[in-house]
Parts: sequence; C-alpha cells; structure tokens
Amino acid sequence: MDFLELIWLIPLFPLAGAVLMLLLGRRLDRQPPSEVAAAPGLAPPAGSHGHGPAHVQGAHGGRGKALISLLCPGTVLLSLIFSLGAVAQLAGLPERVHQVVKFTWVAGLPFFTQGGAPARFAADWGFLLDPLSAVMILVVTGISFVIHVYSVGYMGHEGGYYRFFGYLNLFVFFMLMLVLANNYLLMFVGWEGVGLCSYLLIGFYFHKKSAADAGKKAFVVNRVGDAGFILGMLLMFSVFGSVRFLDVNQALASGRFGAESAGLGVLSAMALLLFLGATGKSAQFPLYTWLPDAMEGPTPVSALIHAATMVTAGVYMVARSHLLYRLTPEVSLIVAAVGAFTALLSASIALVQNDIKRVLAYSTVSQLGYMFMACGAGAYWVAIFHLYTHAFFKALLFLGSGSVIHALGGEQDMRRMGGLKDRIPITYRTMFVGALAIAGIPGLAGFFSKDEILWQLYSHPHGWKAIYAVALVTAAMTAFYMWRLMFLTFHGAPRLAADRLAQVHESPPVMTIPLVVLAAGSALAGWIGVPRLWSFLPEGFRAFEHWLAPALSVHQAGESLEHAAEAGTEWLLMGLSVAVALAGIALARELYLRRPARAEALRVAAGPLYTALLNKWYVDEIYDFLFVNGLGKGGGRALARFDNRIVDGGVNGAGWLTRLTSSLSIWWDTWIVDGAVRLGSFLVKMSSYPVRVLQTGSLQTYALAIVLGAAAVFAWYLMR
Amino acid sequence: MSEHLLSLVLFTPLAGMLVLLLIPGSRKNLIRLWANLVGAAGFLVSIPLVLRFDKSAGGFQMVERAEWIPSLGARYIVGIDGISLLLVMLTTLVGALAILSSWSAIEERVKQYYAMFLLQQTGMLGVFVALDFFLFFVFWEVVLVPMYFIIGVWGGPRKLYAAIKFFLYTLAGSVLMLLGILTLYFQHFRQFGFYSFEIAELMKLDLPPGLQQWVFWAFFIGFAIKVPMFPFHTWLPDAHVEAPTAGSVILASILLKMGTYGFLRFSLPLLPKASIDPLVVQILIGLSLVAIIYGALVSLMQQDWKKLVAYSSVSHLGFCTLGIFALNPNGLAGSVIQQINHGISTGMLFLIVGIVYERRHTREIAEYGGLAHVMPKFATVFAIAMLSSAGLPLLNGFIGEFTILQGAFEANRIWAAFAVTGVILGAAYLLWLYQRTMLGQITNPKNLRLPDLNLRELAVFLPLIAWAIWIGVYPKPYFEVLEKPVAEIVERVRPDYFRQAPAAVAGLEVLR
Amino acid sequence: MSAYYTSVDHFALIPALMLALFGCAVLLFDFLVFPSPRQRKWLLVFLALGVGFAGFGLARQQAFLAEQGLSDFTAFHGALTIDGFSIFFNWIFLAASLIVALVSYKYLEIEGEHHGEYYGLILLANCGMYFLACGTDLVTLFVGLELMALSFYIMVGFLRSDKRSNEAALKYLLLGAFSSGLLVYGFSILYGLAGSTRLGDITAAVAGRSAWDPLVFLALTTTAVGLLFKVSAVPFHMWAPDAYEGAPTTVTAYLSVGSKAASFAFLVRIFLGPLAAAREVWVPLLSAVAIATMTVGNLAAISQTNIKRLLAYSSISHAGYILLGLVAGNATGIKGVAVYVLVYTFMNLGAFLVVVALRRKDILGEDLEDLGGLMRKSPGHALLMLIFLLSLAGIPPTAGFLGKYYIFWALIETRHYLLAVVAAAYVAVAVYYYFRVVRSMFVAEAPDREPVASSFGLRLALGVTGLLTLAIGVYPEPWLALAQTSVLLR
Amino acid sequence: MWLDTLFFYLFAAVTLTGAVLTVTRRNPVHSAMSLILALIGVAGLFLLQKAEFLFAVQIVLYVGGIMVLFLFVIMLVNLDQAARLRQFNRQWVLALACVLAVAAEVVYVLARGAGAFRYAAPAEAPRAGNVELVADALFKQYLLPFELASILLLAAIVGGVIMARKRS
Amino acid sequence: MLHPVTTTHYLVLGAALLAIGTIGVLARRNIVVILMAIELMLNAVNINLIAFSRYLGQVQGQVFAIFVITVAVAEAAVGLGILIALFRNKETVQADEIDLLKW
Repeated sequence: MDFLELIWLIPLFPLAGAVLMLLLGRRLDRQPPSEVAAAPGLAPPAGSHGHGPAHVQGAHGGRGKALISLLCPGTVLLSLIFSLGAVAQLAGLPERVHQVVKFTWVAGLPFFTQGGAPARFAADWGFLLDPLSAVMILVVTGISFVIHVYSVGYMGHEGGYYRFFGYLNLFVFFMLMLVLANNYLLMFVGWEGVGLCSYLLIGFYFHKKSAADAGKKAFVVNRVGDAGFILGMLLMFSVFGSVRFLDVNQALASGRFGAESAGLGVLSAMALLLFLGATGKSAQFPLYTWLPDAMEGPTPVSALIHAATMVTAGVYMVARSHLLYRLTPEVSLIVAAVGAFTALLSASIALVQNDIKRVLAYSTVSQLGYMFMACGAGAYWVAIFHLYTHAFFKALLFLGSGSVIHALGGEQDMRRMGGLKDRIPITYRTMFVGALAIAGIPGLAGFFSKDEILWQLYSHPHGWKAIYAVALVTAAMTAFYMWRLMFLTFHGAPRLAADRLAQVHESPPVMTIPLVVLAAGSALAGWIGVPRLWSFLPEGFRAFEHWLAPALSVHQAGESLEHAAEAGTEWLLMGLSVAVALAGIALARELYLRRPARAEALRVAAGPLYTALLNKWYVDEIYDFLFVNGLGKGGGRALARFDNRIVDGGVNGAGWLTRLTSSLSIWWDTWIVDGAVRLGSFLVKMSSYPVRVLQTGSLQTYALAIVLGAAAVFAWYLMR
Repeated sequence: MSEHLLSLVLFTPLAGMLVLLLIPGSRKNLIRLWANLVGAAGFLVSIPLVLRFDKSAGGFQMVERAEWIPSLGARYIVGIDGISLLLVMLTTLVGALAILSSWSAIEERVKQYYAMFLLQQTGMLGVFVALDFFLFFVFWEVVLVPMYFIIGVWGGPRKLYAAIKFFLYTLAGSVLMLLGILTLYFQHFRQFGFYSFEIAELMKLDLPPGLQQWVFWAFFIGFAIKVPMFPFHTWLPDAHVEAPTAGSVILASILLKMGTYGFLRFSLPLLPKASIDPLVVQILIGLSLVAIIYGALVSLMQQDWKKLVAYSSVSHLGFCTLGIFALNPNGLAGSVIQQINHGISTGMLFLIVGIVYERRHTREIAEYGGLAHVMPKFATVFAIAMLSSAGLPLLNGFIGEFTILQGAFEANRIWAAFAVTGVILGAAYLLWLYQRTMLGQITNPKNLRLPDLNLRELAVFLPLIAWAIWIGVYPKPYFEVLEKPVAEIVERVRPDYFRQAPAAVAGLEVLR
Repeated sequence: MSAYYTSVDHFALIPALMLALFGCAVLLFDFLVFPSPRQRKWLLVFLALGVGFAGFGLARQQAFLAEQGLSDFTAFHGALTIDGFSIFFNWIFLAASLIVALVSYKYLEIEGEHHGEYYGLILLANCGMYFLACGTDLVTLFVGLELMALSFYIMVGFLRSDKRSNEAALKYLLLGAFSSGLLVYGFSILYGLAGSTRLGDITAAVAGRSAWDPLVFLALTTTAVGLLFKVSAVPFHMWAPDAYEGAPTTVTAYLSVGSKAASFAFLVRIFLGPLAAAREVWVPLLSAVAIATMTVGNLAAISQTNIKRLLAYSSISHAGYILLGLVAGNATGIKGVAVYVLVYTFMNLGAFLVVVALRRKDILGEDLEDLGGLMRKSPGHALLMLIFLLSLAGIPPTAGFLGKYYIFWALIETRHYLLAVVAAAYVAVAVYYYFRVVRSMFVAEAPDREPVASSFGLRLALGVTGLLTLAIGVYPEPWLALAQTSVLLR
Repeated sequence: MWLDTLFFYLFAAVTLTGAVLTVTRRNPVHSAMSLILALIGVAGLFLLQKAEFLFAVQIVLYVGGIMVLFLFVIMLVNLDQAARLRQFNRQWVLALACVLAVAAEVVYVLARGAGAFRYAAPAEAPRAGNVELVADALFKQYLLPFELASILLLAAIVGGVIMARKRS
Repeated sequence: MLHPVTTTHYLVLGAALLAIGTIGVLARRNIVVILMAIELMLNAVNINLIAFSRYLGQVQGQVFAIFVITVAVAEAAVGLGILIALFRNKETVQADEIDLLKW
C-alpha cells in the first residue's frame, strides 16, 4: 500500500468525520430539552458554567453517543496510521520530498511578473510531504488523537457533543491541509480554516457571551494577520509568478535574489507581511491578546488548538519560508526581537495570574516567542524541535488542568485549590512531569529544545547576547510560574469549601490514559534531539536534526563547535540554564510552600538592609503583590495593566475608532449624500408652486403673459 | 430550437407571465404553483447553454440576429460570451429560487406579484444577452418598472419613497446613458455612413479621446447608479430595506450586476481610450476603494439586519468595480466571479433576513439573539452564507476577492492594501451580526418557539450553498470560461498588454 | 363646373368634402330623422361613415402619390398641397376623431347632453384640421384654423349648465381670438412682403430678404405668438390647463391631441416654409420657448391633484419636446416631430380615455384620489393607464420612448448637447408625477365602490389606443416608414 | 392729392378716437357706440384706398350686423349695474405699460422696415370696377376658402344656437 | 405742407389700433367690451391688408380682409353665445370674476 500516493487522504478522514457529525450528528445525539430553554427567566442551559448541571443530566445519552465517541477519534487514528506509513516510506526516498497534485484549484489568468515575465496564477490541490511537513502531520495527528480520546471523557456531559466532535474533526482536517499543502494559497485555506474552527470551538458554549466575544475577537484579530499573509502572497506571486513552495524555494535558491542585508527590499517586505500573518496566528506581539481570551473554550480545545497545533502554524510557516528569511537578515532580527519581547512580556504576566488556564495560556505565548527567537536566529530545525516537544508537555499541562477543573466541577481559580495531589494522584503525577519538562530539567523534552534555542541565540554569528539574556530570564520566569501553579494547585492546605472538596474525584481512565501517554512523551520526546555536545551519544540521538536537514538546509556548522573553548562555554551555558530553572522552582517552592512564616519574617525585616540586595527586593516585590488581595500590585500589576489598557486598549481603541468613523459615515450618508438628493427633489417640488401661482385664473393675466412674451421677443431683437 | 436557444431562455418567463395572466386571481395556490413551474423551466432551459458553450471559442456564441427596426438600424441580436453566460445562469437560478422563496411571504395580490417577477426575469436576461445597444437599453428600462411595483406594492412601511427613489435614480442615470449611446450611434453614422447599434459595429469606431471621455461619463452615470458606486449608493439601502425579501434578493443578486456588466460590456470595449485614461482610472478606483471601506464601516454600525446586508453589498460591489478598473485579466475575471459570488452570498443573506422577518416581522438586530438554540439548521445555513460573504477559503467569496486583489495588486499595490482592509472589516461586521443574532442566550421570549427551516426553505438554500462550495473548491471552469472574453476586453483597452512578452506561459520557465 | 377647376381639385378636396357633408348630415338628421334618444347610435354610425369615406379619400390620395411617384401635388392653384406630410397628419386627425367619437357616446349619455351637434362639430373641426394639414395659402390656413378653433370653443363649452365648462370655453375663446388676431396681423405683414397669400411666393419673397429684416421679424414674431399659443407653448400656454380642466373630458382628449397635432402641422408648414429663411432668428427663440415649456409644464404638473389638469401640464411639456425637434431642424428632427405627434396622439388620448371612464353618474372622477385602488376595481383600466403613463414618461418599450428617442437623436446630431441634457433631465421629473398617478392606482385605496363606466365604444377605443401604444413601441418599423414620408425638407 | 392726406388724417383721427373711447367708456353701451364710430372711420379709410366693396361690407356687416348683436347682448345681460362697477382690472397699469412698449417697438420696427413700402401710385389703375375684381378673385383664386368660410359660419350658427338656447 | 401719405402711415395707424385693442383686452373687466376690443384688433389687420393691396395694386388683400371680417363675425357670434350661457349660470360678465379654474 503506497501511503505516499495517498497522503491526500490523510486530511480527508477527519473531514468525513466532521461532515457526518454536522449532518447526521444531531440524530445520533439527542439534545436534552434544557439545551433549548435559555431565556433569562428559565434555568441556565447545560454547561453554561463548566460542568454545573453535568450531574443533573446524568447518563451520557446511549448508543448514538457511543458511536460518535468511536467514530471521531477513529478517523483521526486513521490519519495517524496513514501519516506514519507515509513518513516511513518518505524516509525511504533519497530526496525526501514527495508531492501529490490532485488538480488545479485556482487557475488565474495571465499576467506579468515584476520581471515582465508572463505568468499565470495556479494553485493546486497539491500535497507536499517533506521532513518538515512529516513532523507536523505526526505531531498534529498524534496529539489530536490523544486529545480526541480525552475529550470523549471530558465532554461526555456536554450538550452538543456531536457538534463539538464535528468541529474538532473539522479542525484536524484544516490543520492537516495547512501542513500538507504544497503552495501558500492552499496553506492559507488551512490557515483560515483552523481560524474558523477555533472561532467555532471557542464559541462552543455559544450561550456564554464572553465565549462568543472571545471567538469573535480571535477571528477578527487573526483576520488582521491574514491580511498581511494575503498581501505577502500577492507580493511573492508578483515576484516569482508562483506560490508553490518548491517553485518559490527554487527561485530563491537560484541565486537570482541576493541577500538583502542592506535596507529592506521586496523580499523583506514579503517576509515582513508573511510574518505579520504569523504573529496573528501564533499570538505574537502585538496580536497575541486573543489567545488568553480564547481560554473561554473547552479545555481540550485549548490543549489542541491553543497550545499544541494551531498556534504553531505561524512557526511552521516561517520555517516553510526559511529560504526567504535567510535572505532577509533584518527581518530575521525583527522576528527574533518580537519573539523575545513577547516571550518576556507574557511570561512576566503569567507570574501573577490566578486562573489556572490563563497561566498556561500566557506560558504558551511565551513558548511561541521562544520558537520565533529560534527562527530569527536561523535555527529553524530547533524551532520545529521546540514546537514538537512543546506540543507534548503543553498539551499535557492543559489536559491536566482540564482534569483538575473537571475534578473541581469547573473551578479554575488557583486560590481556591491547593492540596489536591492526594485526591487526584494521576493528574498530579503527570502534570509534575510536564512541569519539570517545561521548566527545562535535564533529561526531559523541554530541556533539550529550550537549551538548544538558548545556545543558538548565544552562538549566533551576530552575537545576539541581549536576546539570549531575555530568553534566559524568561526561562527562569517559566520555571517559577509553572511551579507556582503546581504548588498552589496541588500542595499546601486545601482552600476549597469542604462540601465541594468531598466531591473531588479522579477523572475516568479515558481521560487519565491520555495524560499518561503525554507524560511519557514529555519525558522522552527530547532524546531524538540531544545537543551535539553530548558526543558520547550515538548520532541516532540527533535524528531530529538530521531528519530535518534536507528540508530546512541546516548549516552543518557543527565542526567549528568542536573547539574546546566553545564546548566549554556551551557546557557552562547549559549549566546556567539548568541552574536558572532550578532557581525558579526553588523560589516558587520557597514562597508558596512555607509561605506564612517567611512572609511575616520578610515583612518584619524589610528595610534598607535587604533592599540593597536586588534578589531580596525582587522577592519582596513578589511577596508583596502576591498577598495583597487578588491581582497584587507593582510590576506584575503594571504588566497586567499594560496588557489590559495598552494592548487590549489598542485593540478596543481601534474598535472604538472604527465605530466612530462608521457612525460618522452613516451621518454623512443620511445628511450629506442623501441629503443633497432630498434637497434637490424638495426644491423641485417647491418650485412647482410659484409656477402655479402665475396661473391666477384670470384670463387677462394669461393675455398679459402672451403680450409679455411678445415684448420679450421684441426686446431680444432690439438688444441684439 | 437549438439555434433559438437564447431566445427560448429569454422569453420563457415572459410567456409564462402571459399564461399567468389568464389564471383567475382568486386561485392563489395555482398561481404560485404555475409561477414556480415557470421559474424552474426558465432554469432548466438555460442549462443547455452551459452544455453547448465552447470555452475555447472567442467572441460571442449562439448568436441570433434579426431585423427589428431597420430605419433606426436597431436589430434583435442576442448572444453570449463567458461573462454573459455566468450572469445568465445566475439570473435563471436565483430568479427561480426567489420565486420559490416567496410562496408564503406574499399573501395578497399574488397574481400581480408573480407577473411582475416573471416580466422582470425576462428583462434582466435580456440585458445580459443583448448585443444591440438599442435592445440592451430597452431591456435595461423594462427592468425598472416591475421592480418599482415589487418594492412599491409589496414593500415595507416606507415603500413608496424607496420605490420612487429607486426608479428616479436609475431612470435619470439611464437617460443620460441614452444620450451617450446616441452620440456613439451618430458618430458611427458619420464614419461609416449607416446607422447601427450593434456592439460589433460600434467597436469599429475610432473616436477622439475627448469625445470618448464625454460618452464615458454619460455611461458612467447610468452604470454607476445601478452598481451602485459610492456617491450614488443612497437609493440602495432604502430600496433593499423596503423591498420584500424576494425583491431584495433579485435586486442585490442580479439588478446590481447590470451596472458592472455595463462597464464590462460597453464602457471598456467601446471607449478604450477613455477607460485607460489615468485620471478616469484613478477616480473610479478611488470611488471603488471608498465604497469598499465606507460600505463596510457603515454596515458595522447598522441596527437593522437588512440594512446591514444592504450596505455590505456596497462594499462588495466596490470590489467588483475595483477589479474592473484594475484593467488586467485577473482583475476583470475576479470581478465577474465576485459578481456571481455576491449574487449567491448576499442573495442567501437576504433570504435569511426574510425568513426571520416572516416569523417575527422585525428586522431590529436587537430583537434577536441566541436563535441558534431554536433554529440550528437556520444557524448553520446562516453561518455558511456569512462565511462565504466574508471570503473564507473553500467558499466562493474568497476566490473572487483574492483574484480581484491579485489584479489590483498587479495594477497598483497601494490599492490592494486598501482593499484588504475591506476584507478584515467584512469579517468583523458579519461575525458581529452573526453573534448578535444567533449566539448568546435567547434574551427575547418571543424567540423561544421559532420554527426551524422547513423543507421549502431548505430547498431554496441548498442549490446556492452547493454552488458556493463548488466555486470555492473548484473554480477552474469559471476561469476557463472567462479567459477569452476577459482577454478580449484587455486586448481592446490595452492593446500592448499581451505584447509585453510572448504568449503567456506558466510563469516559471522564465525564472529557471 | 367651369374649366377653371380640374378634377385634381376635387380629388384633393374629397376627404374634407366628406367630413363637411357628413357633418352637416349629422346636424340635420339629429332633429329631422332621429329625434328619439334610442336612435342616436345612428348618428355615431354616420360619423363613422364620414370618417370612413374621408379615410378612403385619403387612402386614394396616398395611393395616387405612390403610383405616380410624386412627392406632392397641388390643387386650387396652390391653395392646397397634398403630400406625405398632409396625409400623415390627416390620418392622425381621423383616428383621433373616430376614437373620441367612440367614447363620447357613453360620456354624453352620462352628462345628458345632445349628441347631434357634438358629432357634427367633431366632423367640422376635423374638416378644419384637414386644411391646416394641407393648406398652403394664408387665407385657407387662417379660415381652416378658425373653423377648427370655433368648433372647439363650442365643444369646450358644450356642458352649458356647468360653470366650469362655460368658463373654460369663454377663456379659450377670448384668448384664442386674441391670439389669432395677432396671428393674422402677422399674416397681413407676410402678405405685404410677398404680394401674395401663397406660401410658395411668400417663401421666395422672404428668402429674398435678410433673415434679420425688421418686417420679416415682425411677421415672424406675431405669427409665432399665434402658433405657439395654439400648441400651448410657454408663455402662451396659460389657457390650456383651464380649458382642459373645464372642458368635457372627451373634448379635452380631442383638444389635447387633435388641436395640438393640427397646430403643429400648421407650425411646421409655416416655419419650414415661409419662415425657413429666418431660421437663424427663430432657432434661439424656439429653443428658449421649448426649455421654458418643458420647465413650466413639468414643474407645474408635479403638484397637481386634478388628473385632467395634470395631464394638461404634461401635454404642455410634451409640446416642449416636439418643439425641440423643430429646433434641431434636420431630417431626423422633423421626422421626430412627426413620430412624436403620432405616438403622443395615441398615448395621450388613451390616458384621457381612462379619465373618461372614471366619469360616472354623480362621480366627477377627475381627482387623483378617484383613481385610488383602480387596480383592484378594474385591473384592465389600471394596466392600460400604466402603459399610457409609461409611454408618456418615455420608458421603452412603449411608444413614447420612440418619440423622445428621435428628439434626443436629432439634438445630438445637431450638437445641441445642452438642450439634450436638459430634456433628458426633465424626463426624470416627469416620471415623478406620472408615478404619483400610478401610485394612487396601484397602492392607494378606492374612494368608492362604483365600477368605472364602460361601453363597447370605450372598451374598443381603450383597446386600440393601448394596443397601438405598445405596438408602436415594440415594432415601430411601419410607423417610422409612414413618418418618413412626411418629412418636408426638400 | 393733399385732399387724400387730409382725409386720411381725418379718418385716422375718427378711428383712433372711436377706439380709445371704446376701450375707456364706463358704460358698455357707450363703448358700443364708440366702436361704431371707429368702424366707420376704418370704412372711410377703405374708401380712401379704393376698396369700395369692402367699404360696403364694413358698413353693412359690421355696423349693421355685429353691432346690433352686441347691443342685443348688452341689453340681454342687462348691465346697468355693470356700468357702476370698476371698469379696469387691477393689472391695467402694467398692461398699459407693456402694451405701449410693444406698440413702440412695433412702430419702430415698421419705421425701420418702411423702406419696403414707400408709397407709390398703384402699378396699374384698376381696369374694371373694384367689385368685379374682388368677385373674380373671390370665386376663382379664393373659391376654396370661400366655401370653407360658409362651413365656418355654419359652425358659428350652430354654436350660437347651442350656447344661447335654454337648457331643455 | 402736408407731405403725401405713405403705406407706412397706414401701417402705423394699424399698429396703434392694434395696441388700443390689446389694451382693451388686457385691461377692461367687462367681457363684452373685451370682445369689442378684439374687433378693433381685427380691424387693425384689415387696415394693413387694404393698405398693402392698394400698394400692390391687387385685390387679394381686400379678399383676405373679407375673410377676416367673416371670421370676426363668427367669433363674435359664438363668443356672445358663450357669454350668455355663462351669464345664465354665473350672473356676471366681469372678466376677473370668472376664476373657478386656476392653478
């Protein structure tokens, strides 16, 4: 069975599932009547806040539901199998590229490229399997499958079960289109499609206004990015005459376009526009604000779309266009800078959040920032590597938090958690692994990727030490806030009301097994990308780099690294990053496990003596704004405010501006444009009366008019 | 029959109307049934056009010519090229569906209603197939009257104002257009010694640029009012809001296209020098861009569901004119495809408004909300319509907008940049509309028991949805159909366009 | 008969003779042969016979011209000229007379007026028109004009017991007499210039002088005032609304088409004959008058509530359009005048006939409200009225469009772009008030349940006018060919 | 010769006086009388111009015919009270002004065109008597309008009858 | 002394008569008088015609004048008839009092 020829089927399985669900699902899954009655006076609808009435609803709704539960994950499993097969066969090919073109999709008309070359727009229904997309489809199908399974448990109580799975499958379809497309336009299809699905899934609780708002926000903000994408595509197209990856890369590789190291040229513009699209989709500054709000959606959605797959599309796209970015160093710098800034910003915000999912959301943003830093540094394979590991542990963390929320019946505020580790042990243990991984503890997936990124930044030819520093600080923060989350959630004394505490129960296996799987992933996934430094390990441990080498033209600068000095530094940096991570964890432990005593002690001792020491002062600050009720003050609050006021404010301001202008134009429309017309017709109507008044009814007036007419004629004659 | 296919298509609705007049007005259901049969027949007889149409052939096809008024040189000449073909198909299909959609909406004076509709159908088809300027003008005017009545008799509270406004605007424009036509007509006489209205004949004219400019603006008034382009658009919201559902559907889906079609068929080929004049192009592009953004902004703030859709039309038609005056193959082709798309999407949106209006008799967006709970099918259909209108890939809207942008980009990147903002805003106001009406909780008890779509209503939507998806997923045939006519127009307006380099081939050979 | 007169003279005279004879016959038989009301129909039959014979004579003349290949022939030593022009217009007059007579029967029944004199006067008026169309002698034209005018004065005042009718008649008569006084003063000057009353001689004489010769100008002005009065051009139009409103509706119809068409024939004869040499003088004059006419006609019509009055103003504005054809003055323009007059006759007649049908026992049916709900009450009438109004507004494919089309065409040909644009703009204004009527027919509610008056004649007349209005619009070829023969330019 | 001149001015004076009186007399009867005066003046001018037949017609038809009719009507619609009413309407000043203006213009135009009509002795002295000439012209050249005039009069009679007769 | 009378004299006289008649039509309220004024105007025409025919040595002008007179008679007759009919209904012969029809 030739999987390579069948790669076009991979997206279709989920699509089939989706279509089935959306057309017939309603029959399979009878709605409980309470779904309909949603008027203010009546009882709140199912799941309007998490799982409140879930128990009221009771059983899962019988055979139909079971069928759905089998069908939807089944389709994804199929694609997973096909992907595996295809990738396996791809490995067999010498050139590691396989393209399947089904038919021409958009066949534009003739036109002329900038160079005056006649061209003709053509975008196929074509699928491209190369190492890069191979990694992506594996990640996508794999993670999606796991999350599908998890959702069977998690969404079991929800109304619109079929709808949820329909959307989810649809999402998988679009995501696979995105990564499998062989041209930018088709990629854009997936790009928009996942945006749509994210809109639908965020707004899944569409009776919840906040959810609907969030969905809209996500879609519109993304649209801004997409505009950039479209323009970039058009530009690319008017330069190269094609949007097929292979053609474009060929053109770029052909050397007809020199590196635009001096000033911004066409290519830079192209790269920037595409990157704008990426920032939208991958929630980078300034377009990242939609992602935290997107947490309104069901947790599996957050895990799949807003952590593992969709938000990484931007990274994928940049990696896809790596040749372009290689030729535009300025833009690469911008990419790195934006990534760095976003990473720092969001990490620092994550420090002070109390909503468990929001912490994870900001963490996701900052991790994406990491990936972009890597891209900017030209280490595309590392970016993809981080993308891959991140998929595991972030999905794990989200699902874990989901399991917590599930256990607590919809509670998301960490300040009301605590001391859960014995009540939901599996969740706790798996999340423990995830937290270690993201913190970058050696041996776990996160460590390898993050450390590689740091190293790439440090060793970048142009020596981006500043960015490196930012990345390092971010790493520390990451460790800190993740462990703050862990401690607040699982350790210490329970802060939950007793009666609800009694109800806390571990999730069913259908939810815990995925957690375990992902935990294993987060633990081991990194071992295929160990640093070159660890030369004592066989090359097999660096499979990932070698695998991607042909697709991303990784520069084999390895030899230079053999210098002892370089090696020394690298060991040093590795140690540093680990140390930083540990420090973060330690700090968190310090402040959240043995809080009361330390707090009081520091309060008392607070004085010039300690303030001299930055560290202590730093601690003091954190202390301070953690224990003044709620969000706290100081830097964290400042940052939070920055987010709310400035960035969001920017968005809202824009919205306000738009509304203003639009009402202005309405005014203009009714009073000026239309008004002119109305005035005209009014005048015409009015002018009817004077004309009539002449018609006095006295025949002698009429005669007089005749004479006057004659007189006028004579006058005209004489005047002439 | 085969050689009179077009005439058959053209006059089927008229014949149907004449028969309809014989049915006693009291037998409403019989009348409805008959009208629907005629509508369906109109669509069926138009299908052979597609089958017989030869993509590869240039010029006009299935041409029929007959003497009509020799002493004026006016002939009955009909024929289609790719552009007309698409528009004709749109007309026959949407027309039939519109008739179907008004089965329960129209209760009194049913007979007159359907009679007007069928008459109008013939008028619109005539506009798209006429190859004789006189014939064209006659059909162009014929369309006005039924629409006046459809708005003025079966419309909403301010129907009379809206109807006469529509009528006067369009008439004023078309009379000026007539003067333009006559100028060409007379010039032709002076140059060739005989009077003719035939497009092919008028094409041979060689006019001084100055005169072309005058005639161009005369045409412009006529067409721009119909489109409507920016400063002339104010009749549109009124007409749309007051018209009965089917009326708005026809108005938006087909009537507006008469204007853009006029630009494509007459302004550009007959007045190439004027159309390529930089000032003219800048003005028209400027107006188009203003229309795109302006329409979007205005619809963003509308409280009236139907008015919102109406203003969105202004925005979408802005795209069409933008594409036309990009004056390159992609722009033109995109414009035509976008016209079809707008016909489909906006048609659906109006039908959607009509359906809730029929149930609730209000168009205040604030009155609705959370309908998705009670009308899931409806919500799905609405979602598809909205997305296709917002230009989501795999649905029709995207193809059109993208191709237009492509053309605009080729002509001038700034234009494209401006136009793209229209795409963003489009998503904004449509999604917001969807959210305000469909999502959230049902805040209005009146909406608690709304019935979902029934079979007839579904039957109205399905063909359109299918078509939308077809264009979205496999638009290639449309481009093939349009290639020749568009190339001819470009050849006419910019004779040197295709001479920049040897015949267009897949772009990369040169790069290699 | 002395040898002084040849058979040609009689041949040229036959139609008029028939009309006059049957006119007298009807007048006599009215109280000699058919005293009882039941036999009145016979009078109608006689009238029809008269028109029929006249038509026969006309057809003979047409055939004669055709087979002889002549463009025209003169009779009575140049007092009459039979040419395509005269024949074309005479057909129009005959048609108008017949149609009006057909509808008058029922109308007179309702009004309870005498029939005999009425029909007689119709024929006599028509006789007068005949000479206006083919007369080429000042005296003949003058007397013919007066014959027509007198008959109309009487018919306008035919409802003796109706104040408005009296008033209309009186105003019409006094102003008519006044204007014809000016007209004939102009004629006297023309005679003085040429020493002859034959148009041919006068043409030659005027051509011999400079266009700006003071006496020519004096003649031109006074003549023009008289003629423009007859065609109700601004500022000589003011009699028209009052006369139209006050007159019996059938007479209004006849007046608005018959009298107007005849006057235009007269006008064209004079302006393209004797005054052709002074073209450069009267073109600006007529342009100004035409614009003023369209302006006043359209604007005043907007706010009218009485249908007859509204149509009166609309007919004034139409006069403006026709004058534009003369202003253009080339072959197209003259043909345009003919075509316009032709279509105007049928559409305007039709519109008035619908108003006639609205006159019922003790319902005047002249107000815009009276049209309310006509579509429900009798769709036939409403649809016909719609056709007529559309045609008056000049919307294709109705006949009216053709007339306007020719006018615009002629103006473009002669580079009167500004006039063309103005004329075009007024089309929109006109539509506004025509559609006020449409609106009340189709949207407003009916003020009364009384069904509209109906009779065989009425139905027939409406059918014919409606049919022609459509037919000329949809397939104008034969009519255009007919109009082609009427172009006077040599 | 100078006699002609004298008579011309005499008749002209009579005519104009009559005319002015006609227009200005308050009592219609007086107006009618003055009109007769004017008509006689005109008749005199006819005579002066060798138009004897017309002179006769003028006297007989007008003075004998129409004036009677006028007086008859005046009596019929007895106008004693009318005699006491305002005799001019409101617009008379305006009317007067612009009529005079027009008249002035006309006269000016006539004067400028006068070159066309320098008085000259008639080309040839009338061979036969005026009446014969008139009759000859009337029944040869103008037979058609003559017949037509009869119809015209018929119409007028009918009209007069219809209008004047009481409603049955 | 008295220089000979030219045709122009007649024409001017005619013009004057015409003017007076016109004034009568425009200014007098009494309809009967208005009719008389119209008669004056027609007489002015006749003066012209006679002058011309004299000057041209023809009789056509005189014949024309006969027709003018005929017409004048006819108009007067009909006019007076209508006036009587009106008087029956309205009891007035004042021109500015008959304004039922206006605007």
